[in-house]
Amino acid sequence: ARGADPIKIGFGMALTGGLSANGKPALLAVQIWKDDVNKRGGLLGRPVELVYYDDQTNPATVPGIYTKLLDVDKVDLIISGYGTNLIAPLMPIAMERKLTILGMFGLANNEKYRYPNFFQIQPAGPDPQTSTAIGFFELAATQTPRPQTVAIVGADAEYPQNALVGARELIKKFGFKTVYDKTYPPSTVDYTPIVRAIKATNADIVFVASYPPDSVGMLRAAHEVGLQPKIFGGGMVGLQFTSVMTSMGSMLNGVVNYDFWAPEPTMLAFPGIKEFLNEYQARAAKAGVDPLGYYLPPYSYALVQVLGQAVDATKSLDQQKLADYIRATEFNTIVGRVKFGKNGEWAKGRTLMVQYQKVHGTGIEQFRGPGKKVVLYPEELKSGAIIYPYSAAKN
Amino acid sequence: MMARPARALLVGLAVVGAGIVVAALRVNQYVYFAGYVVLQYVVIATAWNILGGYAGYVNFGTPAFFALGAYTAVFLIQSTRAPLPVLILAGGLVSALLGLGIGYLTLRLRGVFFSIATLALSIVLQTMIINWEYVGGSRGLSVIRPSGPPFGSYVTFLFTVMVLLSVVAVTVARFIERSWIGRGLAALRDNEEAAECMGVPTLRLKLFATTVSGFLLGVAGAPFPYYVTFVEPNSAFNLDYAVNALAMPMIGGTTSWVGPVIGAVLLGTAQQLATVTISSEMNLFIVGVVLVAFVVLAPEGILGLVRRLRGR
Amino acid sequence: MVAGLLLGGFYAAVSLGVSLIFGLLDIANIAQPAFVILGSYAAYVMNSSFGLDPILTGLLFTPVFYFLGAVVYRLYYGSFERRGDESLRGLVFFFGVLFIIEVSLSLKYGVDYRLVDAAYIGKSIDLGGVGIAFRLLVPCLVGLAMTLALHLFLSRTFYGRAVMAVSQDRLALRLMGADPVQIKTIAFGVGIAAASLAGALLITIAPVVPSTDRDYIGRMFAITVLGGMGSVAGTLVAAVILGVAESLMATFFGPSWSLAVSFGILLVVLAVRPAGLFGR
Amino acid sequence: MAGTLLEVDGLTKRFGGFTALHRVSLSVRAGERFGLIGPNGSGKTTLINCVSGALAADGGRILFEGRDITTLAAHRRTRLGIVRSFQIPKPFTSMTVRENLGIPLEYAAHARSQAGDADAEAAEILRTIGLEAKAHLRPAELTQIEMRKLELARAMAARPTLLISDEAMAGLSSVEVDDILALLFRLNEQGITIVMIEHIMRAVMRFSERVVVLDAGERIAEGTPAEIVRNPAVEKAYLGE
Amino acid sequence: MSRIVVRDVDAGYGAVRVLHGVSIEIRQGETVALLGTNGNGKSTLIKCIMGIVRPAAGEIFLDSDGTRIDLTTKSTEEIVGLGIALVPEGRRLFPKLTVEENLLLGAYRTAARGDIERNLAFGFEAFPVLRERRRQLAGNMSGGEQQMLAVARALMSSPRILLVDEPSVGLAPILVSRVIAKIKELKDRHDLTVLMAEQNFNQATKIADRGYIIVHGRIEFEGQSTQQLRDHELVKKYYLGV
Ligand SMILES: Nc1ncnc2c1ncn2[C@@H]1O[C@H](COP(=O)(O)OP(=O)(O)OP(=O)(O)O)[C@@H](O)[C@H]1O
Ligand SMILES: Nc1ncnc2c1ncn2[C@@H]1O[C@H](COP(=O)(O)OP(=O)(O)OP(=O)(O)O)[C@@H](O)[C@H]1O
Ligand SMILES: [Mg+2]
Ligand SMILES: [Mg+2]
Repeated sequence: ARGADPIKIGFGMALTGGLSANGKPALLAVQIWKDDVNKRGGLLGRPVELVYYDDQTNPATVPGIYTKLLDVDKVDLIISGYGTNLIAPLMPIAMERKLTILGMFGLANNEKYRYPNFFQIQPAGPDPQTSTAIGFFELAATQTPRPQTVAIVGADAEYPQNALVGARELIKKFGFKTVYDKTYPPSTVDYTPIVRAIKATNADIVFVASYPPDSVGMLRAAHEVGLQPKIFGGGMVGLQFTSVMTSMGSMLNGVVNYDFWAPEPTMLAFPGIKEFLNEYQARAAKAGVDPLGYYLPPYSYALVQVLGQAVDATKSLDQQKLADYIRATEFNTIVGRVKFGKNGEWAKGRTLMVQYQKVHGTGIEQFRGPGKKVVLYPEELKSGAIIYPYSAAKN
Repeated sequence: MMARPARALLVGLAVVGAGIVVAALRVNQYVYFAGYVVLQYVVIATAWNILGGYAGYVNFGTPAFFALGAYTAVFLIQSTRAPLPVLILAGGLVSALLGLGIGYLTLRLRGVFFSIATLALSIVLQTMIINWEYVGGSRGLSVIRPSGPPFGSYVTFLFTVMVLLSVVAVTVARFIERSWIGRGLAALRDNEEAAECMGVPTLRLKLFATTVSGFLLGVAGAPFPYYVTFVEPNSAFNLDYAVNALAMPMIGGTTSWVGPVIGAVLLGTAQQLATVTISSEMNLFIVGVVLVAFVVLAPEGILGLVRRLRGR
Repeated sequence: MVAGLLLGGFYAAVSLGVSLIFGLLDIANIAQPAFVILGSYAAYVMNSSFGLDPILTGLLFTPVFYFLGAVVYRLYYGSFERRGDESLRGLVFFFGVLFIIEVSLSLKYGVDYRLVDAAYIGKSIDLGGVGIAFRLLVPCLVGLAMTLALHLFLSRTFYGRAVMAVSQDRLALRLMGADPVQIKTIAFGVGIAAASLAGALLITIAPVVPSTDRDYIGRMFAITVLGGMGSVAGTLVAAVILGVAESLMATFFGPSWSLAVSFGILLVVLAVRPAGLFGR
Repeated sequence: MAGTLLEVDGLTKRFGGFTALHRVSLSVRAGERFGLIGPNGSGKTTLINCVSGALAADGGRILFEGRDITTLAAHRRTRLGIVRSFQIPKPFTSMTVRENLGIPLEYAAHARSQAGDADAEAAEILRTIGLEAKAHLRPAELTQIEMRKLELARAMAARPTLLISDEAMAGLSSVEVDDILALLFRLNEQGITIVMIEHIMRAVMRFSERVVVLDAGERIAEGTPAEIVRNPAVEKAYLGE
Repeated sequence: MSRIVVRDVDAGYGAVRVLHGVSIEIRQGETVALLGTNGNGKSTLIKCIMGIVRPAAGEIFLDSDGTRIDLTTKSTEEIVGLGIALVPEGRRLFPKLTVEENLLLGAYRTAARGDIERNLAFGFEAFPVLRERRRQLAGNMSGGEQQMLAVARALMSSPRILLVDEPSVGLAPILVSRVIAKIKELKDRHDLTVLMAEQNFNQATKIADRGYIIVHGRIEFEGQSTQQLRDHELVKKYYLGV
């Protein structure tokens, strides 16, 4: 009878509030994994069960949710909710109880704690802060004529601020000259004044770290104001979303932006990814989430894949054993080979830099296949060449 | 007559004692986490009601006071690692100062104008915090708890502290309500001009109410950094504090100190339960429905309802 | 500067409903932004399924929203006003409504960012060196038209005057031969109908999710109060002041402080003129 | 009973461009029964608003018991003993009639002299004014006239030295006017100085020892009631016929 | 011809009964005075006619050229629509609207909208201060000025029947006679029917044709002429100070 008891995995997830657009697809991905695992007989011969609550994108709910999961629901394993801010309050709880935590898209969460049993699925690498921007500036630095001046701008929020810190570091490293460096409140409505101010600086490089509404606002404003830098984009969250892509359409052309996944041949080579996407796309409409699921969901799936593989391999639910195994092993997941290093980050960073090319109109079909989001960086996943300068790709 | 304050003191001590006993029971840790949040709302609702219920000045800026308490604590933790009692006192005092500030606003602003001004204040303050890197700016800041709480786990300790703070808040509110101050506030709530002409020092009473209310809101916020261990502006300035600070006394009843307590316990518990039992966005939906249902069905608050039922 | 004016026109459109319902009827409808977002989703649905122009949709949906508003008001009336305790409890009621709308939207349409497409989006005209985006120009013009229409309605029609009076003395209004409940229903309906258009404008300017409403609560009420409760002209002026302030801050100083500056202006104005710019 | 209790010196008050009071001076002697009359809108209420501190004057001085109170807060003036009733009643709506009296008793009367049992005192005042049957009602349940009485009762509860009654008798029938007059006479005998604003000439004539007439914000006459009614300017501006 | 008939009306507030079996009648073109010291139920009776207070028993109807319109089932606004206007006790102005806006609202009734010019001119002529202060907020007017506005506003609705609850409260003597004279003027010019509750007996009887005395919610006396009223002991006692 004991063997049939389910293994419970507990987490809080942003189903409402600011990050719910990411939290809900992440939940679906985890659910797909659960179904996959259970179809294959579960873990350790026991079925897997998910216990999760809505954290409302509010860190203040996290301590309550996780103590409930641990003390009342008595879950066996925990993973984090989506995003840095929701992982941070989980850290001390996990540390106090010596749990293994798998973090879903956190940035540098473990820098302060240096907790050895924390692992994080965002492919940021050992230097999380520069991870978003590194590809962007490396690409910029290798173009001819080499751009000189740079404008950076971002929202007053957790992720954009971190990205800007990284960008500043990289600007110094590559020897560019900063001509504009400002932030704006996330609830800004009209971005044309900002874009106009940037245009006035005539910067060669425009690096934007923004959340979805501002990404759209910046991009539209850039078109309306006629912003023509040599390279534009960088850390714009939201352009990866299908709903945004299908409404921005050809306005996207030429933008060089970070990404995690694109339907390019180099990415589709990983085992299991196609099956996952098929399943995801079949269930997306009902779950009310992004219909394609190209950006984050594969990683959420990979996160639990890591956990599952660790359980299977150690044949145990012992937190320390699991952590030791995860730390030592290279995993084969639907997003490729994953090996964790310092502070539980990926041993080697792998944030993509993609460029939108040849987008015509707003149809969704064109985004399903390759060629629209060409991977430029890193080298080993490269699927095409950059169109430079920005204006050359615009139409 | 003299026995009254003594009895109140006794009741207060009993509650604190009970809190300590609960803390010592080492039941399920979750109880303390949830209990902390509910108690935190008891303090917030009680504090809000001193200004909003007794004096009739509706403060939409509750998040500002709460967050100011929290960020004062963050600042002190960052700079001096001051002990918790100091944090609480400092958080309270800084918020009290802000309260005094908005007290002067009441000199000219009444009704909705006052409410919107407090809302504005909250936004201005949030912007300042967002741009202040030392306390984490917009990125937020992880706060590491001091090791070795005086007893139990750190959370049972925080829980006990909150029990104490609730008792203090409620005692203060009760004292105000029953004293000449409360009667003066009620008079100025009804008609400020007439109150002034009847000898009520309206400005002084309002300043008193805003300051005390601010102090208690700050006090509620001060332990928050140690509770979540991660403070960032969006959650510290969360709109929920404004909504709850208002809704809880409304649901309980605004004219008596019991009202906010009942409201906070009911709504606070309901929210906590909804968060950890309903695993979807439905919990917000249900909170919405509960709010609507409560105010529609019990228009004078639970107290009013009880009074009405008893009357019959 | 020009951008600020355009933004101001849009803000005016968004705030008119609040100005009417909160400013004149004295109903603390904190859910107004949620109705605006509802308008945005109506525009989105019509746009993505039938390719209908968002603003046209906004216009077409005004009767639907009017009706919705009338229903909500009747509920509010039945539960609060008739018993004579309104404002505060009503506030809690509308907070509830806000949550319900928000969650219903996210259940139905998910939490993805939604945008619309229209011929004028992404285009701009050049006026003496400054490019003016149609995306902003059109909402601004519509906002101005709405302001004017509402102003005429209030100052020139008997219904309008009754709307201005209804929150001051209900019995007296009945003695004038007007039914306060009917007047309020009409005005509330008009206010919500305005939200339909405002929502359409909003989604042409920026993408929306169900929780976008929270960003606008502060602004909408600040504008209404800054302009002076219930003054339509004041609402427009206040909206433009806020729009210009935000834009100027964004262009010349650092956008980071723009919101704080706007609300700082509000505080200063209130300190000098406690009833707002055009308050009575 | 000599000596000036209240002295208003060159008082000016403007609302926007409209001058409601223009350099008005008058003085009220201790223990006097003083009448203030004038056409509607002549500035009577404005004047006592300035005296009681509800409005800040734009010019001039106000002295009470020889002390300059021009900038004193309203509640302080009440505590000094200047108490007014409102022409348009402003009761504390959430309190019963009895509780309404509690506020001035606590804040004004007892702030000065510790003595006194508030309950007995309130009951006494209500009996005097004829509201004892309504002691436990809320103001919303009173008629306009009863609310006016409540105004007066509340003012009495503040134990004034100077009582300013702003049209306390408007709308009362003659018997009732007589009742209130008798009450005011009694208060006056107890040493309270009374300023009465009233349009009911019969009451003004009977009550006042001295009358000042305002018209369009200026003082146009002063004298005994008998002198006043014979004054042609007053007749033209105020009395008619 | 039209008349208002009140028959055997009981009314009150909650559990408190204020009127007991009150019957009165106001016929076309008449001016009827309603006398009684305060708290006796004058205003309550008037509120019953206007549909503001619902009688617990009895009937109130408007008999208009033989058709009988039951007023107890009509809402206040419908009653106003029939051409009955009230100058309420306590003025009840819209304090945040200007004098002019208050007056225009008085003409809300459809039938009155055509007469705005004429009625406005009449009001301004009767009370010149209203013209001067057209743009001032009603709430900032002096007590007496507000009373004038209340009277003028009621007249804006071109009523056929005017109910006046103590119109002279707070008016300077010179204006009391003015108000009374103006009501008389309207009555003469437009055949206005008036029911007036008024404490100033001497002024009231200047225009009243006859009157009722109400004591403790009961009609104690019905005087068919002002002389009859003047001679009644109650009037002597309460109003004439005898
Ligand atoms: N806040 C205000 N704004 C503009 N005008 C005002 C204001 N308050 C009063 N007034 C005007 O000042 C004048 C004097 O008003 P006040 O109330 O003092 O008159 P009053 O002598 O008391 O008249 P009444 O006998 O009718 O009560 C009036 O014409 C009035 O309209
Ligand atoms: N809203 C109310 N609720 C309860 N009782 C009321 C209400 N209004 C009036 N009353 C009571 O009804 C009685 C009669 O009031 P009414 O206003 O009809 O008298 P009135 O003859 O008009 O007197 P006045 O001369 O004071 O205007 C009074 O005793 C009063 O207390
Ligand atoms: Mg006056
Ligand atoms: Mg009456």
